[in-house]
Amino acid sequence: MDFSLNEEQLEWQMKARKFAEEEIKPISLARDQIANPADTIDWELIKKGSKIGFRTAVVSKEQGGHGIDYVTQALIMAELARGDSAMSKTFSQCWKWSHLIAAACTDEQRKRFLKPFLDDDTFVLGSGQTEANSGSDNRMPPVGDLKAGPRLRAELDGDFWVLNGEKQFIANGNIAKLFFLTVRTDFSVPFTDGTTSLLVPWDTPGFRRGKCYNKSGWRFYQNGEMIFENARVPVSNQIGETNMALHKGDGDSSGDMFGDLELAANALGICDSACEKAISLARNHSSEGELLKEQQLVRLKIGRMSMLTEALRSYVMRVAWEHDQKIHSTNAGLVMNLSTDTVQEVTELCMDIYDNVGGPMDRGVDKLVRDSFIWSHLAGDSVQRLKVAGRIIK
Amino acid sequence: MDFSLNEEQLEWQMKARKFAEEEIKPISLARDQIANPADTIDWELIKKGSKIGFRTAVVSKEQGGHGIDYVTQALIMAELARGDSAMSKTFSQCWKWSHLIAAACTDEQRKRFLKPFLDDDTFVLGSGQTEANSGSDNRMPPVGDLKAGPRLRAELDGDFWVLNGEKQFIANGNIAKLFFLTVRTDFSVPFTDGTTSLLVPWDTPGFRRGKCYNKSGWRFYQNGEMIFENARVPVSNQIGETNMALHKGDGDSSGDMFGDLELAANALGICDSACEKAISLARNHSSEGELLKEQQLVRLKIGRMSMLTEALRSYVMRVAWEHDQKIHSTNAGLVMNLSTDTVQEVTELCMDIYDNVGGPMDRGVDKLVRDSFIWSHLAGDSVQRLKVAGRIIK
Amino acid sequence: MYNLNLNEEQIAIRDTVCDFVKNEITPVAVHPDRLEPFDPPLPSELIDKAAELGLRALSISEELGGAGADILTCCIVAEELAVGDADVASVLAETASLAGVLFEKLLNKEQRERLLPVFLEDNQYHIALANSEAKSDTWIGNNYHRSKTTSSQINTKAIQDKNGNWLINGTKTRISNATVAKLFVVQADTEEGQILLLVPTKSNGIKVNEVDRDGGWYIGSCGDVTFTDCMIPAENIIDSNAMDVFQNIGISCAINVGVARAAFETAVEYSKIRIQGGGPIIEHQAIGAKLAEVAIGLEVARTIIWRAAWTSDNKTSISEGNLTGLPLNNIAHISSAEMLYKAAKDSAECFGAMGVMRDMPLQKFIHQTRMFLHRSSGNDDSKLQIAEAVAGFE
Amino acid sequence: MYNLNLNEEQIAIRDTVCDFVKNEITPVAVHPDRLEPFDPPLPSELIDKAAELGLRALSISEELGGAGADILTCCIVAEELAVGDADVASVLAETASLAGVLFEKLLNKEQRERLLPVFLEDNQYHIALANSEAKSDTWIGNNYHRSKTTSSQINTKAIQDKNGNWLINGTKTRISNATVAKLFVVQADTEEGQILLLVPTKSNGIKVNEVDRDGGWYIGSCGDVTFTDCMIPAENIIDSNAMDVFQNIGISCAINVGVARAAFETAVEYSKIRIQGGGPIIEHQAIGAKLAEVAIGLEVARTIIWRAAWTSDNKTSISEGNLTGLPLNNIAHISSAEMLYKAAKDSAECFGAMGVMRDMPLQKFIHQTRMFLHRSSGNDDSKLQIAEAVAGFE
Repeated sequence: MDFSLNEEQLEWQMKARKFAEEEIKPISLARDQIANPADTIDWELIKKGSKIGFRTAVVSKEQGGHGIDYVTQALIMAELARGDSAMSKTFSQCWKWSHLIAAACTDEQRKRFLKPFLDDDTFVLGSGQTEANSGSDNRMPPVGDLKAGPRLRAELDGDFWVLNGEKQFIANGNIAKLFFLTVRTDFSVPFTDGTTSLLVPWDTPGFRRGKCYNKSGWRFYQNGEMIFENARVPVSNQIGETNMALHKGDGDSSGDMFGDLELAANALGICDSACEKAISLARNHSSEGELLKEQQLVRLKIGRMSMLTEALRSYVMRVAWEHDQKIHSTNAGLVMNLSTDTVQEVTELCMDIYDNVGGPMDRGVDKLVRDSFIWSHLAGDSVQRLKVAGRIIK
Repeated sequence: MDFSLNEEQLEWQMKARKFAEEEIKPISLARDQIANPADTIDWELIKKGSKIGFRTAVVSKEQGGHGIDYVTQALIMAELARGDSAMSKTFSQCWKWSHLIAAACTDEQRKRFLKPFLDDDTFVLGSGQTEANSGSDNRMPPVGDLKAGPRLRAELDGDFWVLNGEKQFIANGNIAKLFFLTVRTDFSVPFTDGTTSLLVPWDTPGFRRGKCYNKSGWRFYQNGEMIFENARVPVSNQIGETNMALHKGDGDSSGDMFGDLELAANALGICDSACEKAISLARNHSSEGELLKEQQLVRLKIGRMSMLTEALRSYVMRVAWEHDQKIHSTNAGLVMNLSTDTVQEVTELCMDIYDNVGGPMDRGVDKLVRDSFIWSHLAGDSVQRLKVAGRIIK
Repeated sequence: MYNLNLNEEQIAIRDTVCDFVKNEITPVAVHPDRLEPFDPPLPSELIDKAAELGLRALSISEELGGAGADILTCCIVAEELAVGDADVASVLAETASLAGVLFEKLLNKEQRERLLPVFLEDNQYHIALANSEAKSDTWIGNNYHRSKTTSSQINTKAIQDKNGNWLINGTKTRISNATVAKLFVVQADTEEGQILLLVPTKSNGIKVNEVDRDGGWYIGSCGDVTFTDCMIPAENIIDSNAMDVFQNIGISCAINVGVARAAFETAVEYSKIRIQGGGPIIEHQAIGAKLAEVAIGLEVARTIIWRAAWTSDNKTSISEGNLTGLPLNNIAHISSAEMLYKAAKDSAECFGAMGVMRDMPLQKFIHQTRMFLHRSSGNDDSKLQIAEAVAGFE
Repeated sequence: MYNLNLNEEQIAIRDTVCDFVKNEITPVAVHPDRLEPFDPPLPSELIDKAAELGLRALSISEELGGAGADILTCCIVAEELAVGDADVASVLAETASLAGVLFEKLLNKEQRERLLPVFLEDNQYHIALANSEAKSDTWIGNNYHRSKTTSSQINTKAIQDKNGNWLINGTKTRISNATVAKLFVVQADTEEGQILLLVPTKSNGIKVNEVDRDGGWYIGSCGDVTFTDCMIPAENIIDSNAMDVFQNIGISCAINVGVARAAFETAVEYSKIRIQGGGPIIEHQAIGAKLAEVAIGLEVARTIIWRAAWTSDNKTSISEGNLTGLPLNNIAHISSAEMLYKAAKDSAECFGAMGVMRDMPLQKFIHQTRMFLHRSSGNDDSKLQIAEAVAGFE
């Protein structure tokens, strides 16, 4: 048992903390308040973060990245999210697919796609999975139903896949330069046996970006529509075998499993920020000559916020370590579920404490609560919980 | 970051698991259901556990014990509690004071008291602190109030302290052979400056055991009354300086801090038992031809139970590691608070799942819930939470 | 016209019962001698005394010699009685609500003239409804939103002999009031369908086994009733088989409010005299807020229960357009059961260690509200019933 | 006599408003164009249309030309309106409840004859109560269970000149209806104590600043009102200074029920058409149980709010012995605010990603119920008021 961090981990943590403090926090609220959702991104911030290495952090050292382990990834995500959850997610969204490049791409593909990614500080990655009736918004597909699953059609035409259809709610959809796209390549079988993965650059002919979704929280982190009209993607951009995209083993720590840890670590950062804000208010705000912290109800809330946050931190770090050890368990899913409950309760308690100020709610606190609600859908709805429970109980 | 256990830790864990499975579980419910609270103890079990080393586990190897670290202690407590929470506590109650012997006693005292403790498999330890208006039941003494604090009076008579008064709710009070007793040695100053610690053997003249309290849960673990009428305790049994018993630093990991970890680790064992019971029922009990596990509401509850349990485990292990590193933080207090919420929610969810059987509630599940309610008072009431929060916010 | 004033009779009967409880019941019910044993017998003398007040014949109309109470009034009485002793409240509420339905609606003239005088005269004359059998197949569970099987199988059989007498064979389980009843209303299966029979307890061929009072998980009286060639004259058949007129969920909810109120009142009283931190604990924000939450829970629970009771008394009101059509009894049960269990737990927490002692009333209150929360198939089943109503599923 | 039937007028007005909402309000209110912008203007045309139905003069007696509605009826109307649009409901409820008190109780004959015809004639004539100032010192906070300072300082001053005119100076903050009012009821301090003045909006020396509609944390209309040498004739003084007759907590709670109901109704509708796992999600136990919990929350909240409203309408009922004497408005506010926020969140969860999109109504419902939960000093203050009532502290 050892909860300490090694030097490299500590170094990255401090870099992220400094960046969050000096670069993210000062602009966080202003970006959140921009009315047009397509205008919230700040490329200067992305560039600065990229130069420090956050964008490319998980690409292996041999391949030109930094090769940080999962523990370090969790630390960085939490620290950046402490400054702004959506900004942290914009960086870590690139990691998700860096994992996939490392795990599933051929050498030739790696060469072709990694170099531009590494060289361009504004090169962010995305993944096209969700459709109107499929994807992260439709997580409980009936096995064997031919009508279920992705409907974005890909047909072979010589050396090209020809794509027609749409994707929805795609993270970084509006700004990414390369997408990992899930397409339907066989409609005669259930989608589990008829789906293929493709690497799709943003300048693919026949592809265009659609609208940018206007979310109530996580406004910096853009979700967009993707439209394909006879878009032509070379077969050499295909990942893995045809029709086999969903046959990847449950077992590896990349891709989806990273996604669970990612949300939990990000939530931890929001919790840290909420605790920080609440404690600072309790120590400094006085009501009729007495500091808030003298009130038992305020204290009990701060105790509870800290307790929930530290429990989440303990569990997040354990799961990160498990990933590094390639230990496969239900813990990643469980900690993701837990992060939903924790981040929402902790930010709402923070709001409770800010009630003592009166007047309109502090905008920063309001933002924390809005950002946290995103977890309901991404990490803690009943389907997300049933999935994990199913693995426990089987 | 390393969540793995070393060989010695694993070995103790397995020993405890085996003992819980083979010796504790078979008798747990029967002991719980004995009507007379003074008859619940099973000396054969204590002897068997003692021979394996559970009773004396934390006494250092040089002094004749096993010198296990805090991580191992947490593991053993949780495993034993998985069999029966109160039985686990009866063993670990001895550790609490082994810590104190190691930390605060003189060499002479250690020699005098450790040997009988090590030699006698039925030698368990207790601590006399609580009184009608002082102690664990009165955790928020007003600073400076002369009437607050212990009222058990000790007056010097030559080489003896002469004791008059009573103690209440004393753990192992009915069965322990040696007590760490807190007595008032100066009534002219606030109790924080007028309290002294004494080692009091059970056969001290003038001391007698009073009634054994009849609790709704934790029935194996006995709490008793202690009555002192001109009881004579040699000055050589005094621990530390006169009037200075409550001046011990906040900082060391022994005594009270162990108590926080102890309750959290014990709760973890109850949670494990509840999860085990619920999962087993869901897998095996069918209602009109379908297993309970097919029901979404049952699954969601089992997911939640597992999630809360694993979060608690992660935090418990982190705190145990911190103790081994002599890192002092508010985590021990927080994990104790958390264990209250967790153990109560998890056991109540287990009861929810057992509702599906109909008829009277399963007695084993009822016991888990009753045992868990003890935490409200010991680990999670508002005073316990305010104390920890106070340290965070100061 | 919307009006929440009770009428004079309701207020008078409430005040009478309240005084009776204070003077006669509470002193006996909370005596340590009564609290401490595992299975204290039913307090028959208190039940008799309460019956002398007319509470047994409460719901029989004044013309027939009763008090003419509606369900709302029965709830008021049940709550007040349960503040004193839930067992007493439960036995009387069961007899009172059955007697009203029976003598007012179900019996024919001959039966009424034969049985009513005896019932009114004998204050130890209680009634039991013998309907439930070992396995309830009315739970929803897996059948949520699936077509319902309507056949509820009854294994207790009645066969008519050549003289017209009925011969009953079978076992009814967990029948309320079984051990105190002088008359059973027995639901039995015949070749022509289900019937209800009036079966005096003194008939040959009846055997009542009291369900274990400790661990039997019930309030009041509960027994299994076995009929072996039990012969009943033809005139004891009830003309109607209207099982659905027996509806007293509201009353059992009211008993639960009474129990939680007893816990709350005890806690308030104690919090005014218990000193911590230099003042009565009720002056601490933390305790004050906790007691406020309990008070809120009690008020809200009573309000919804009374609404459900009034709606049972006035079944046409739904069509009058002021109610939603959802099953209010279920809503009252679910919401009150959760609130009141929490109320009892929170009240007990104010007591510290005294909250878990068997010779103190708090542990009893917790246990009883826990049984209420986990009675029959628990809250999930009630929730699914509401869910089907929300979905308009039939 | 206890009776929960609404009378015919109440049912008629409810049905009228319900139809109006369905036909006129909802189509405008949930249009993406209206939902998406950060600060859509107040929907004045809808407010005017609703006023034409008589909802503005609701609480004025029929003799004086209104609908003679009591607080309960105002709650019913407010809930129905809020199902369509909370802003509309809020503006009208504010005017209606102020108008009733003003014209029925506070104005003298001359004032009534002067103002009432104008008010009744002009459907855009709204009223605002200008009482609150920057710092509210009515919160309990640290002063829980300490002797209260009764002096509530008002910084808005009124001085009478030699002609008898009043000269008002000062600023009122966060005044509901400020931006739509044609008449302010202003609380001001004079040398002889506090007075209430009728101040037409068109008077010189009034400046109204609308509080930022995005982030201003309010529903309806809200503004700061500054008076600079604002001169008001002597006859505009109100004879009584009875601030406590202005009491509409119940009505604002009812608005919250309406918002949560809108969320619930939307969720039920969506759950019937959204397919997951091969069937509409309402057929999943998990979603069904969630919607049932929301339905329960709505029913319970409405029940307790109506009770509080009725009690405000019938203030003598406490002495009649059927109520507990605790502040029911607080109880209704606390319990409904928590239930309804949860109801909105749970409803939104059924929508997946659509629950966070700004052009969809769910995020608005969550935001509005969140504002309700965190308005003014939040729930803790209300709880402490109840706590003082429980303790009998004055």
